[in-house]
Amino acid sequence: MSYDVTTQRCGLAALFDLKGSRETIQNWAGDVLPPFPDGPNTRSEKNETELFHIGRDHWIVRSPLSQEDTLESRLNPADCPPDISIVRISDTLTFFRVTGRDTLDVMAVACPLDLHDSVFGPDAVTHTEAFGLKALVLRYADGFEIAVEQSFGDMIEDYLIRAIS
Amino acid sequence: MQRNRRAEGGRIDRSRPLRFTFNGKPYEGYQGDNLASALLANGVRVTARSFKYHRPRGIVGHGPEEPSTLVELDGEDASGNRPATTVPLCDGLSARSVNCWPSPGFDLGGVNQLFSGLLPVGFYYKTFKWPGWHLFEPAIRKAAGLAAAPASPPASGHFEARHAHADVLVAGAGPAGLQAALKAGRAGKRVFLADEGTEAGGSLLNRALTIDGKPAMDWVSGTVAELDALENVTRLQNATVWAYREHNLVMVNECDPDRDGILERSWRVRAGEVVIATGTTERSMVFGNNDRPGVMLASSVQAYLNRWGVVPGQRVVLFTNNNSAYAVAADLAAAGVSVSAILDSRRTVAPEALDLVAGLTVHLATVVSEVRGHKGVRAVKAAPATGGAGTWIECDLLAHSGGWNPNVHLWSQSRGALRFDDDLAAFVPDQPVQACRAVGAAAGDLSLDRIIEGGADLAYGIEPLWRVDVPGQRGMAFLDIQNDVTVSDVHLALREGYSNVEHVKRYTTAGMGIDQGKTGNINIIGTVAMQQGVPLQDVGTTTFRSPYTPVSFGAIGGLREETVLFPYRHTPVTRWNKDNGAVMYEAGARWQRPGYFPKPGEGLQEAVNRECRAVREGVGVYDGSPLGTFELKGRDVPKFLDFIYANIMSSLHPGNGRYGLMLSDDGLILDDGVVLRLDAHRWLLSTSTGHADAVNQHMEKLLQTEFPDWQVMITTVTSQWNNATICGPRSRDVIRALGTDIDLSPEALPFMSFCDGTVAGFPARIVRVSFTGELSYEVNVAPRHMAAMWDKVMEAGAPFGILPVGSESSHVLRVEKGFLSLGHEVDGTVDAYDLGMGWAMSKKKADYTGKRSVMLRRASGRVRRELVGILPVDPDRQIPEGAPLTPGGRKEATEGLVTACVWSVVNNRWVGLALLENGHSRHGEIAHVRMKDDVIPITITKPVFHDPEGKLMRS
Amino acid sequence: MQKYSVLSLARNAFSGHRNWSPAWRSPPLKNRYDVVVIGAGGHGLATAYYLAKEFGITDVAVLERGWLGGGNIARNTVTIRSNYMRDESIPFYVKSVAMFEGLTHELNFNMMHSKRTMVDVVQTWPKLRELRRRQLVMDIYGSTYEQITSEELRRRIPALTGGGPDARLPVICGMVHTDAGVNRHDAVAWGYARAADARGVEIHQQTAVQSLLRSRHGTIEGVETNRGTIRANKVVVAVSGHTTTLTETAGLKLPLRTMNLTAFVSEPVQPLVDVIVNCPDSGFYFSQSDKGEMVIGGAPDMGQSFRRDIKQHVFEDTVTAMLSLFPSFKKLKLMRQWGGHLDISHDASPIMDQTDIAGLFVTAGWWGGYKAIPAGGLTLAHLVAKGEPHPLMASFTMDRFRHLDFVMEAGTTTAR
Amino acid sequence: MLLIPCPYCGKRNECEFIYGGPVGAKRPDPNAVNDAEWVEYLTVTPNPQGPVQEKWWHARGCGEWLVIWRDTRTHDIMEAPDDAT
Repeated sequence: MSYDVTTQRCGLAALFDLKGSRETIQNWAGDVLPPFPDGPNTRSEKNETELFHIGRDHWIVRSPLSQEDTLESRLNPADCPPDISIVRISDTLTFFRVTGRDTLDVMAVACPLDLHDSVFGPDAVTHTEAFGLKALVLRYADGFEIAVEQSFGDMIEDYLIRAIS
Repeated sequence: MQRNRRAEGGRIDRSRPLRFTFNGKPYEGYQGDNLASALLANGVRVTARSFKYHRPRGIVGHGPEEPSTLVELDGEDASGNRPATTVPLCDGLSARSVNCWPSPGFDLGGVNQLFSGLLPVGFYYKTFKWPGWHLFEPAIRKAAGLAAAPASPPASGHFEARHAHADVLVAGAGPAGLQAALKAGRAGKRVFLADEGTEAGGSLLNRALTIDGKPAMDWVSGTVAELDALENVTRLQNATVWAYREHNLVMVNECDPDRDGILERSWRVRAGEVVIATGTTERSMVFGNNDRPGVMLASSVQAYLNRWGVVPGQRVVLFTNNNSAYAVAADLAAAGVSVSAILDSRRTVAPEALDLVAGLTVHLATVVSEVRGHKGVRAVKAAPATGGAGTWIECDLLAHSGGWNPNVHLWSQSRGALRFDDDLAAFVPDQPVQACRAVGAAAGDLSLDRIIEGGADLAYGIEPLWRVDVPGQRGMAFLDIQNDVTVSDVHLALREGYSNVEHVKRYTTAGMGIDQGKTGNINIIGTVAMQQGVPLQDVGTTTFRSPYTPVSFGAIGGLREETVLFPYRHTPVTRWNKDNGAVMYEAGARWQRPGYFPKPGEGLQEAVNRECRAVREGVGVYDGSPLGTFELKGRDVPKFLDFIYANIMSSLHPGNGRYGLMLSDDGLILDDGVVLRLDAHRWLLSTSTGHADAVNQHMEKLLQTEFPDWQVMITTVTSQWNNATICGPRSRDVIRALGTDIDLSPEALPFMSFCDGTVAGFPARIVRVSFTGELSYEVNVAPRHMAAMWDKVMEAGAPFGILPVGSESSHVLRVEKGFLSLGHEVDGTVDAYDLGMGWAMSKKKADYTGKRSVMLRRASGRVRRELVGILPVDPDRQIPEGAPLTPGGRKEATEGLVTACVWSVVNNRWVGLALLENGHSRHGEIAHVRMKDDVIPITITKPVFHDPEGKLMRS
Repeated sequence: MQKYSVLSLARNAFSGHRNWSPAWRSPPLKNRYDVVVIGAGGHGLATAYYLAKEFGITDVAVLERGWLGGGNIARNTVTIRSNYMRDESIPFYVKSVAMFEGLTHELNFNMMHSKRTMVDVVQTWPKLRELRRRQLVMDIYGSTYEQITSEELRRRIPALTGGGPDARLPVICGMVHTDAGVNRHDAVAWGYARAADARGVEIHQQTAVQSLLRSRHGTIEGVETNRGTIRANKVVVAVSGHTTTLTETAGLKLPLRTMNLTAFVSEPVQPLVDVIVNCPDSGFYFSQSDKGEMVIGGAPDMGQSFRRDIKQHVFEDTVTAMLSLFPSFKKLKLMRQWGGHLDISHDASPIMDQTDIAGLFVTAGWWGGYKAIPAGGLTLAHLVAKGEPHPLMASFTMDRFRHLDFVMEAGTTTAR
Repeated sequence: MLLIPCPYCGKRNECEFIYGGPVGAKRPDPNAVNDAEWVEYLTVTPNPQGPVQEKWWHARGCGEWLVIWRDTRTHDIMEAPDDAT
């Protein structure tokens, strides 16, 4: 019997890396971004656009790929103020979704982090380790999303198949 | 016929018989048995032969402490060196004794017993010296080793390793562990309870005790039921806590988890608190022939009786120095077993203990000095503890108890201190160091009434006896049954000056077996103490190392194997490469890259020649995606780049790029790469493939720890940009054919510049860099377009004969140009001047990383090895990379080495690069490569064999 | 010294082995010696032995904080080899290997030296290039290193069934170093101790040096111990990972760091592998002891450490790498694991020198240094006796750091 | 496997971090020190049996470089000792 889990390798999303002071970014981006999430390693969402607070003065914004050009033109990385950095990174991450009854079993193999809901809440998002790689981990519906550097995508797919069978 | 099985009682299921074989003979046991209980039930006495003397041995214990009977399992579950006491019986099980041939009953190795006088401890060190150890080693190796090595991995199933987190981890589901787990569980804490047994209960499974007047096992099942109903409690059986590591990381090995296909599961549990409830292990008494089959631990006799319904002997003598054996005697008597005598080394015994065995013969101040019987106990000699004539008592089972050791292994692994408790005559946990506590018997509470309210038990009442020492005693008295170490061995070691207990252990190998001396180590320490006339605690204890019991490597490894052993990285072109016959290599930073693209029937050299010729004469393309790429932004980027690169970067204008060397502060070359200035504030930095992570670390470390005030923001974009690098005289034609809105003329897009636009309809950035020395365009696109882009390049390039170029050809092309390769020419001693790249070391800058060190090193005046080109005097003579150069080709200290040697299609000969002492001033000279039996003359040249002025790449 | 032989064994058998004399004395501690050696490990004991034997300096005390032979020598994986890359290193290790081979007879103590060959399992082309580079330089110095095909490699190591064409890192070929061997580490310590003792050297266990004593002129004049002050004009520090702890008591800073290297053994099984197997690309090595245990080592932990246990993830890396090449070991069981202190210098090469404090000698930076014991002891004795480095160790003085002229010996056994 | 406190993420497994070496002397102005001082700065790092101050990079986490005190005898991570400078 294998684990009752569904895994899915997701298509591209629009991703932008934001660095610098929150005020400057907020002022520059205006209402294109959701409200900034409160705590470290949490996220906020508005109109399908999510904002991950994943480091000191560091965020990632995610939207459906269809929004990429709009976001690019609104965030305008080339012309943003010199003391903030906005970089398109849509292609740098490959997202996997792990859902189903035994999701936590598979995540326990993949990830050393405590993902118990009392510790890793519904709005949690963080960089950690998954299958030995740097990974972005967040809750998704009744499961989790794991994102790794795009070039490792095939390897994670390989590993996930091993972990669930 | 299970002749030693009681008609009723025990935790076995008599309605489910199981058939098994032991050393080829068929037997029957019951569901709930382990191999040892089933063998005892069948009256099998000789179950093993000893390691050195091949003495017959039987079953001694009932759990992981078993020192004597190790078995190998056949078939699907094949594995070796398993204590028979830890092998759950299953239908069809086939087991064999290790270490004897042909069988334990008739073992040819038994002749060693006759020569035991010639085999004292340490005899290896004194003999087998002449003419050499190699003469004796094979035979000695064959004699050792216990079980056969596994021949194959498990035929089916796999291992899993996973992480877990708990507020409280409880090790052991005996009375103390269950109680601790229940308390924490009721308080809502996340509890992880792991127990090595097949069912919970610990010692209560083996003993006929009561709690609040009811059978103790009723309490166990009630507690287990409540725990299992709690969502916040994870309870595992067959799960041994085998290691306690730093910061409360605890390793648990779960056998046969409740899931098909998983053989074992390794848990890495990070716990807020660890409760060590690991119970105790009974220790042996040490007397003559204390290893004979039928000499068993008293608690084990009790366990077989109560838990498995097995009576291991018909006429029993008990030998003890504490009260626990009295309960054993009482249980035996109640079961109708004949108890011939209880021999107690103590002078007085508490009345409660005596009351328990009313009607049985008790001899106080009496010891067993010797056992008679070869393949089984026939009689024991009861002797006055103070000396004097003894009397023989006939029996077929001697149950002995030398007292109890709290199982402090995990405590000790946690770095918690141990203290010798005189009342308990044992090492017990002292002050904790990590967040843990010991409870129950593991903490020294050796009777149930001290652990649980309402528990009824005898007080412990020990008077230690580390070994029986009465005049006229005969027979080998074993301290370590598994490694055949006797009291006289320890005495000899001490006489020879091996006086520290660690020396004793190592000289005698006592306590170094698979059981790690669980029943005997303290007796070794006690024996040393007695001989040296010092208190036991002054002799010291030995270190308890992980694992507590052996753990299979498969479980430790988990799923990480085969293709996912190490990470691997693909680019969008990897699939195309494989489909087009590329021989794939492991490149730096875990990338899989094409080495070369042989046509059918073609070897490496032909393929490489073909690819190189395409680049030099037509056009080639390679996938440059793995190069590390970082976008830098912030007001201090220019200052920062000037600090980390040896040359000046700040003067770059937007739209241009510059090559530079990055040094470490001790002046060694860390990386080389190209920096592009995108606009006033944004810079793009590329690194060599293998050093991308190291450069990222270097930059972030400087910025965050040395220069926190500098404003530089770094984003890794290695995988935001892929590139197809199109190179060769026809490369411009290919890009034109692809279609682009970028002006490709040398005036508009000169060497070391770049421009953004579209290529083949994709958003692209063209960068004019060259690692081949040819006209070259790096066409950067987003990975989502890369595969399509690549197809279009091959299509558009076809009329020009475009070929894909692998890393082998890239190597040839860069050697022909004398371009640096970190993996070849840079080996930790070479600096930029040695490489003829002094131009990359800024003179203007007062300081940059590595400058001071390079200057300091060069000031020593020591001879430098400098980069030169080499031409073998025989143009058809290939020189192996790495070959040493020696003065005159003599066999003496080297003066350099060949770093690369390639067949140059443009020169139609072998050419190469070398690092040679004072090489820059030796152009034109002949130097010599020293091979093992050969000297190869080479001509020293400038390190460039193609287009020395660099006109082509600038064209 | 009582001679050990089959005859003496038989003779003693008749007397119930009651007449064996102690392997070393326990003499009273004097308050002055010509030379004090700190550390009764392999290097300290060997140095004392060669001081007495080669240079006639017998007024030597070896001071040991714990029990003799209880440091790195008690916890290493006993690999003896000379497959190095640089001119500075190879001749030294060639000498050390040769000395090890003769040690049983020299010391009349069976070291159980088993010259059983080391085989490198090569899985990447850059590693092969590096090893072939070593091979050609080693040829100059008479050390043997030969490439074999992967078929030949699998014939010599039948248990090597992983690393096939579809594996993450397929096996490319092997490199065979026939000079390599293993022996019995305790025997090396005890053999040197016994032989040094017989030549008059005193070994004092449970004698902890707390600080080094300097004269008014700054030279060394002795050591302070838990058993009082001991004077000597020459003091040798041979304490591996504890070197800086001691030298700092005399105000001397050295470019050394102490790290933790772990090893582990499997349960004993019947003979399976008769060579030392080294897998530099995967990051582990092992050999099978005469008792049948697989003795396995991997890469050191990164941080500084004076602990002697093991980090789980470092251990797991080694195990997984091993299982990938030796999948049948999945059913083999771990029996015991431990760690030792490595002393690693700034350039990862050893340091043997008279320090800035006249009379104070150090030998350090050996990464444990088991295979260097005989030649390390001999060359250090030479340095102490003659005041100048032995030619084999001339490149390993502190001088190289003054000019940042490092000796970079790329590729210790498991460097990936 | 240490549990290392990251100021941004909280306690995380050692596997998420890359060791960055002990905190040594501050980099001197290379033009203001003599050779011996420069060499000592480069090659000599603290190697105490006890608390050592060291750098770790939360490379698989938030990217923070952090400094902790760790006892090399026990691997305990602790507050800065009183006499720390």
